[in-house]
Amino acid sequence: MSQLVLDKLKERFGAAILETHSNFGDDTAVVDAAQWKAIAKFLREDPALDFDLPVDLCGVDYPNRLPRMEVVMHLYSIARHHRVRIKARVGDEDMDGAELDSVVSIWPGFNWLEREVFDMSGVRFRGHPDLRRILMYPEFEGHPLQRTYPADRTQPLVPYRTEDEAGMPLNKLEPFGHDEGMPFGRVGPHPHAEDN
Amino acid sequence: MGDMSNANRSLTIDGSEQGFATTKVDALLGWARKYSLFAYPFITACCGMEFMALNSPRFDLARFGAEAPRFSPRQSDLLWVVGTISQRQGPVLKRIYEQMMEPKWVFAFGTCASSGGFYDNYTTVPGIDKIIPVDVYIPGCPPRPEAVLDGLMLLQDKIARGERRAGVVKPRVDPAEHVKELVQLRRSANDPSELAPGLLAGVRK
Amino acid sequence: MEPLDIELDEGELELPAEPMHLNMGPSHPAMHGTVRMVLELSGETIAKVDVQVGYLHRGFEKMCERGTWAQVFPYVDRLNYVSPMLNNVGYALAVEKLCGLSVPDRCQWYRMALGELARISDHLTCDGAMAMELGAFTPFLWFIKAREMVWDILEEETGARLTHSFGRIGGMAEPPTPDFKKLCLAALPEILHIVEEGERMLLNNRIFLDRLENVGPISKADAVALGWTGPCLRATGVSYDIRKAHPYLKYDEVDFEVPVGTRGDTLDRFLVRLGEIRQSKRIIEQSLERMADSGPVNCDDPRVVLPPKSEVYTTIEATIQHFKLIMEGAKVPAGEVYSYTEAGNGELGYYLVSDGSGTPYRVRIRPPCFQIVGGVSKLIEGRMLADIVPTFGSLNMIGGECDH
Amino acid sequence: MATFKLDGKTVPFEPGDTIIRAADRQGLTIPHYCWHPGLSSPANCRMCLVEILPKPGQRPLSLDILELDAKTGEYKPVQKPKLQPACYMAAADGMEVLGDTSEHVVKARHDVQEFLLLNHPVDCPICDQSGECTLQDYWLEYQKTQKRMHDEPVHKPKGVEFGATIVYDGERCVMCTRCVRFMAEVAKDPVLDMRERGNLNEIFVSPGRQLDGHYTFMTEHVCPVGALTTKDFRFKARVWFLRTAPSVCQGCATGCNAHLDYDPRYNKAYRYRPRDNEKVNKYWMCDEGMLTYREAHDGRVLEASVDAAARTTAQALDEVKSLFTGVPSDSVGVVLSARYSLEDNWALRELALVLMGTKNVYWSGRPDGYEDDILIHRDKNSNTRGVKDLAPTAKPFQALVDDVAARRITHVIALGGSAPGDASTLRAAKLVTIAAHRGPMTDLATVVLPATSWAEHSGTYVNAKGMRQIADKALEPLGASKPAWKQVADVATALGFEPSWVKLKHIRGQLIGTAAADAHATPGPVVGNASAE
Repeated sequence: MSQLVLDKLKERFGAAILETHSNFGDDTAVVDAAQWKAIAKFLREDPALDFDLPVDLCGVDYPNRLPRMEVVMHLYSIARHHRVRIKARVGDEDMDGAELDSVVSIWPGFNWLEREVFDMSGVRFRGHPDLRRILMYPEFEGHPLQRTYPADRTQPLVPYRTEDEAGMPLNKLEPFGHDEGMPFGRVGPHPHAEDN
Repeated sequence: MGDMSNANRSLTIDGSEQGFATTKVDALLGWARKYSLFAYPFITACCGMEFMALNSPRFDLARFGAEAPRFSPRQSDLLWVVGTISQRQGPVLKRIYEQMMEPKWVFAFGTCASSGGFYDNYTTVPGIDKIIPVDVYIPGCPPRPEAVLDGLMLLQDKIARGERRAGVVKPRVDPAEHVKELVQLRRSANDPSELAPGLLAGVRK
Repeated sequence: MEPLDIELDEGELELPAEPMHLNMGPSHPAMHGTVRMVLELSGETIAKVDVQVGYLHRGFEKMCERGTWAQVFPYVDRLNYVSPMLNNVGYALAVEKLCGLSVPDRCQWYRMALGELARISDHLTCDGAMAMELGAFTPFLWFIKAREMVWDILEEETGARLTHSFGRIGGMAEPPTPDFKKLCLAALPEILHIVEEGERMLLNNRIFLDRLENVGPISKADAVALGWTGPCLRATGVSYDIRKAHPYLKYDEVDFEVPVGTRGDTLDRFLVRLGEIRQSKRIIEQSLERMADSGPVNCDDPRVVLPPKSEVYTTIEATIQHFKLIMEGAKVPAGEVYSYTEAGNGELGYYLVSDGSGTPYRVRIRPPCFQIVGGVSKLIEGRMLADIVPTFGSLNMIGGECDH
Repeated sequence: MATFKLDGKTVPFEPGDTIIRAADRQGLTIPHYCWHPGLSSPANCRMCLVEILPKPGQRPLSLDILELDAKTGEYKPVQKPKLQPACYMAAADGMEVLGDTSEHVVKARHDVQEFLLLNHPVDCPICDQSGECTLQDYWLEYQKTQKRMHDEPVHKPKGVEFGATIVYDGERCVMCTRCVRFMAEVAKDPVLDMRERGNLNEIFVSPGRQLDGHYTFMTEHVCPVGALTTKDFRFKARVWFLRTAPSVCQGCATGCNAHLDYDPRYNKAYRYRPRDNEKVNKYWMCDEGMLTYREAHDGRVLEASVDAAARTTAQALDEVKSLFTGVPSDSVGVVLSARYSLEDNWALRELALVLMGTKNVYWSGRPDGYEDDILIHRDKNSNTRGVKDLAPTAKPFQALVDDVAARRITHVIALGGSAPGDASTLRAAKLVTIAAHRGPMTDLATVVLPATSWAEHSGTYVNAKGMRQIADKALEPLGASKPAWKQVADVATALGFEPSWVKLKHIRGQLIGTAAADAHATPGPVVGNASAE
């Protein structure tokens, strides 16, 4: 709705604002990951912007882009009725260097959301009070929302019963086979990348 | 076994005709047990909404003597597993089941509890029977309360007969029973030999 | 008889006690089966609490990446399973925003009516369950009875009691049934009657009030900073309701108020929900009035809307259309969008990323109660153990939504 | 270079180019049924009509037509520009062409599409083409409207057998005549033609003839709809469940590029499709080649065996060890195979020359066979050139037979089951064969180790023109089979050597720089995991 936000950001941070667009009326700014916290602080404290409601934080994974992981923050100002979407891109193909400054000190509401992004997408937040897994259990390895994590790789905490123990068949027919349920509209990268 | 043809039967006490004392006692026990099921509702997800409805006046679980919830596993003998069980929830479920006293029965309430449903992914246990034994599976996402009551009656029947093999709640009317009519409707053919083999296979003798 | 009222100074009762660790949940009647609280108590006072969620994480966002756009509907149903219709509508609006579609008026009114019905059932469940957790079982049964009435209507419309999967991209699965209006108009007064009964019963009950008043209060500023939305935020006095602030569908054409609280304590949250039930009734009545009895419900765009089944079986054009939509899925133009609606618990946001194919590249849901539960520790630290139950109950934490 | 404008985009073209070809080269597709880059343009589907703006000062080329006025219900004369088929119209410098941006073109495409579907049967659910059918795609792109003619469609012959391989369905046919032109222009055997006219148009085979020869599958391949289907693929699989790996045909030394379509759920290959490659096979493949996908499953060696008795691979390797202990290296013969990838042969050569230090390297393969001047090569081995580059000193198979007969060679390690000539003499030697397919060499072998076929691991093949081409991995290894280079490594370890290669990339690293490694001549994907389409 308001080009104002983007303009103010550009005039204040200049080169740190890598790109902007307002498709579908969502003002979006892709910012330099190093400036993440500074920009957040500015958005919160500038009286004309006054983004007081921490709406959402999530990671979007683009395995064949560099940097790979896109962290998306949505903010809203209850007083000013405007929204903004801030994005920062971090991490190489192995998610090395996927780090951002935590903004919990600015919006306590991001506490759990940062934990979730860490848990699901594997982005680490510097200075977060306690950066633990939140949705998955501590024993879980990997980050499920990275596109390279297979959707059906389970890591059970309790050993499954065997069919002999149960004395009955336990294996269900999978609702989805390997590729079933995936519409062929997208012919994915075909499952076997060059082995070894 | 465990399909509705059994559950439909009027609840006679097995063994009472044969006149053996032991069977009589067992039958008596079963008869006593099946009307005083103390439930432990292990409610996690959507199905919990239907579980509420189940306790509400309209469907009134109390008619079956199974309404009293006990939130201590040690006091309960019927474990309702209502909703999706995530891998994280798994150990909790197992622990609770182990804490329950014999005799104990387990309901898999809804598709997620029975098979994992359409959550075929990294975090969902594909059916609680991967972790604990199940007595009655109730399909449905969530199952209608009527189906659950069917399941409850099926369980009561199983208890009365001392039957421990797992049972599944099936539709009262098995479509397979009607294949013949359907096909005849479609082809006006009276002799089953004309039916496709697949359909014939479905027809129960 | 006179209520027993002894003036006691907390200090006198407070006995020196070793800190004691208590684990509440995940399988605890008041924890909705999906939350675990690791409490550190000194006496009965909560010194520290670690709230752990994720016991109902079902991989919603991952599953969305393997079906078509339309195949997401059944999953959103099961996010906030107390008011699935609101999720359906929210998701449909999000995808339509991305496609640049707008649905016919009739559909918009229909969506509003169904959505508000869902909201009523949501609030009935929350308040009823909360009362039950405090030991008041009767109002719970009454509220559930009222909810059954709502569900009867929804079942009549959608065929399902709870998980409807009724929304579609560019419309609804079916047009309203002929006597939809009649059903609603007949049921709503009944429901309100029950609500009032329950209300009278609870709000004149000294014990109930004592358990709610000034329990788990939170200030405006804190609530906002924690990212709270919906009834819980409004209970603090911030009148932020997306239906008013950023009207979608036809909410700008109906008149209704946004009930707000003053102290932001548990009682206020309880009352705000009851207030919203009344407002929903008004909205439904107006929508029914404005909703045409005939006319198209789905927008007329062959790229997203399925053809009538009869055509599919008889004409090649419809067969092709059906085939394309089912097997490949409706192609959604590449781009990203954040769409937000007012769900039972507050701002329900969908952040969609499309790569132009028939499959979502990323579906991110912004579940309102995730952040609300994130604030629980702030509410209950330093309070009595028994306060957890009403406080937590009044937040209407829904596992499927909170844990994705 | 001369250019014209298509919808405002500048398109360069070479003299003689048609509009559609020039645009196609630029990646701008103009919808079409009958045009095919490898065939002539009959301009009979009318789908590629475009509007060409008159040069400044010139009078527009337009037609007088009657248009129904919806309001008055009367026809009124209007003018509309005369549209031109882009597949026939030669591009001219500075030409202004309108496609999607011209309302007339849009309407024309819509109407053409509607006409094509007028009598089309409701076959998608049972049609093998659905999912890759141009009619389906174009309906959604250019028509988007429901049927207006609710009348009995014209019925035409269905399920007509054109020959041993192809079945024709007249009702699905859009009369693009691609098949007719293919047989006439590429296969040089004009056996197909069109008869009747208008609605009753149908494709038929010349009386007294059948659709036969070596290129019948291509008629199905060029068919944009489901009119022609091959008996081989008919009703076997649904294309949306298939995944595709870029592969190289193993039928002969031409090394045609192909897509190998397989179903990951059943780990089964279903068909080949030609992969366009201007330098090798253009757009075509031969019937024999199209059917070689079957070799991924037929006649396979799936478990290790000792003296024709099944063993585990470990047992078989022990047997190898005991066979070769104390055998002087110069009495050991090593047989490379022209049917296996460079990597496999490199590994075996490494074992022979470097580890064992024997000079007795031979090469085998399949005997020569039929050839023509279109695609089919006399040499029926996919990698002869590669093996010769890899081991120029390798002696022909006959030499091995002689050496064994003369007792100069007592022990043989062979790659591949096939032999170019009579191999019975090898019975005299202790033969260890690493093979994916059964053949004389496996029948005679003391120890057989299962190898994966080309479809189960990524491998490099050098065709007769000396181009390195990579066939990518599609299937998971069947049975107990392993890539041959792995088996060779295991054999080497069993014999007490330390193989220098553990991963495929080690071998690939070695291959660069050998005579066979002119990576630039490599068309198609150089990287193994390049996904198709």
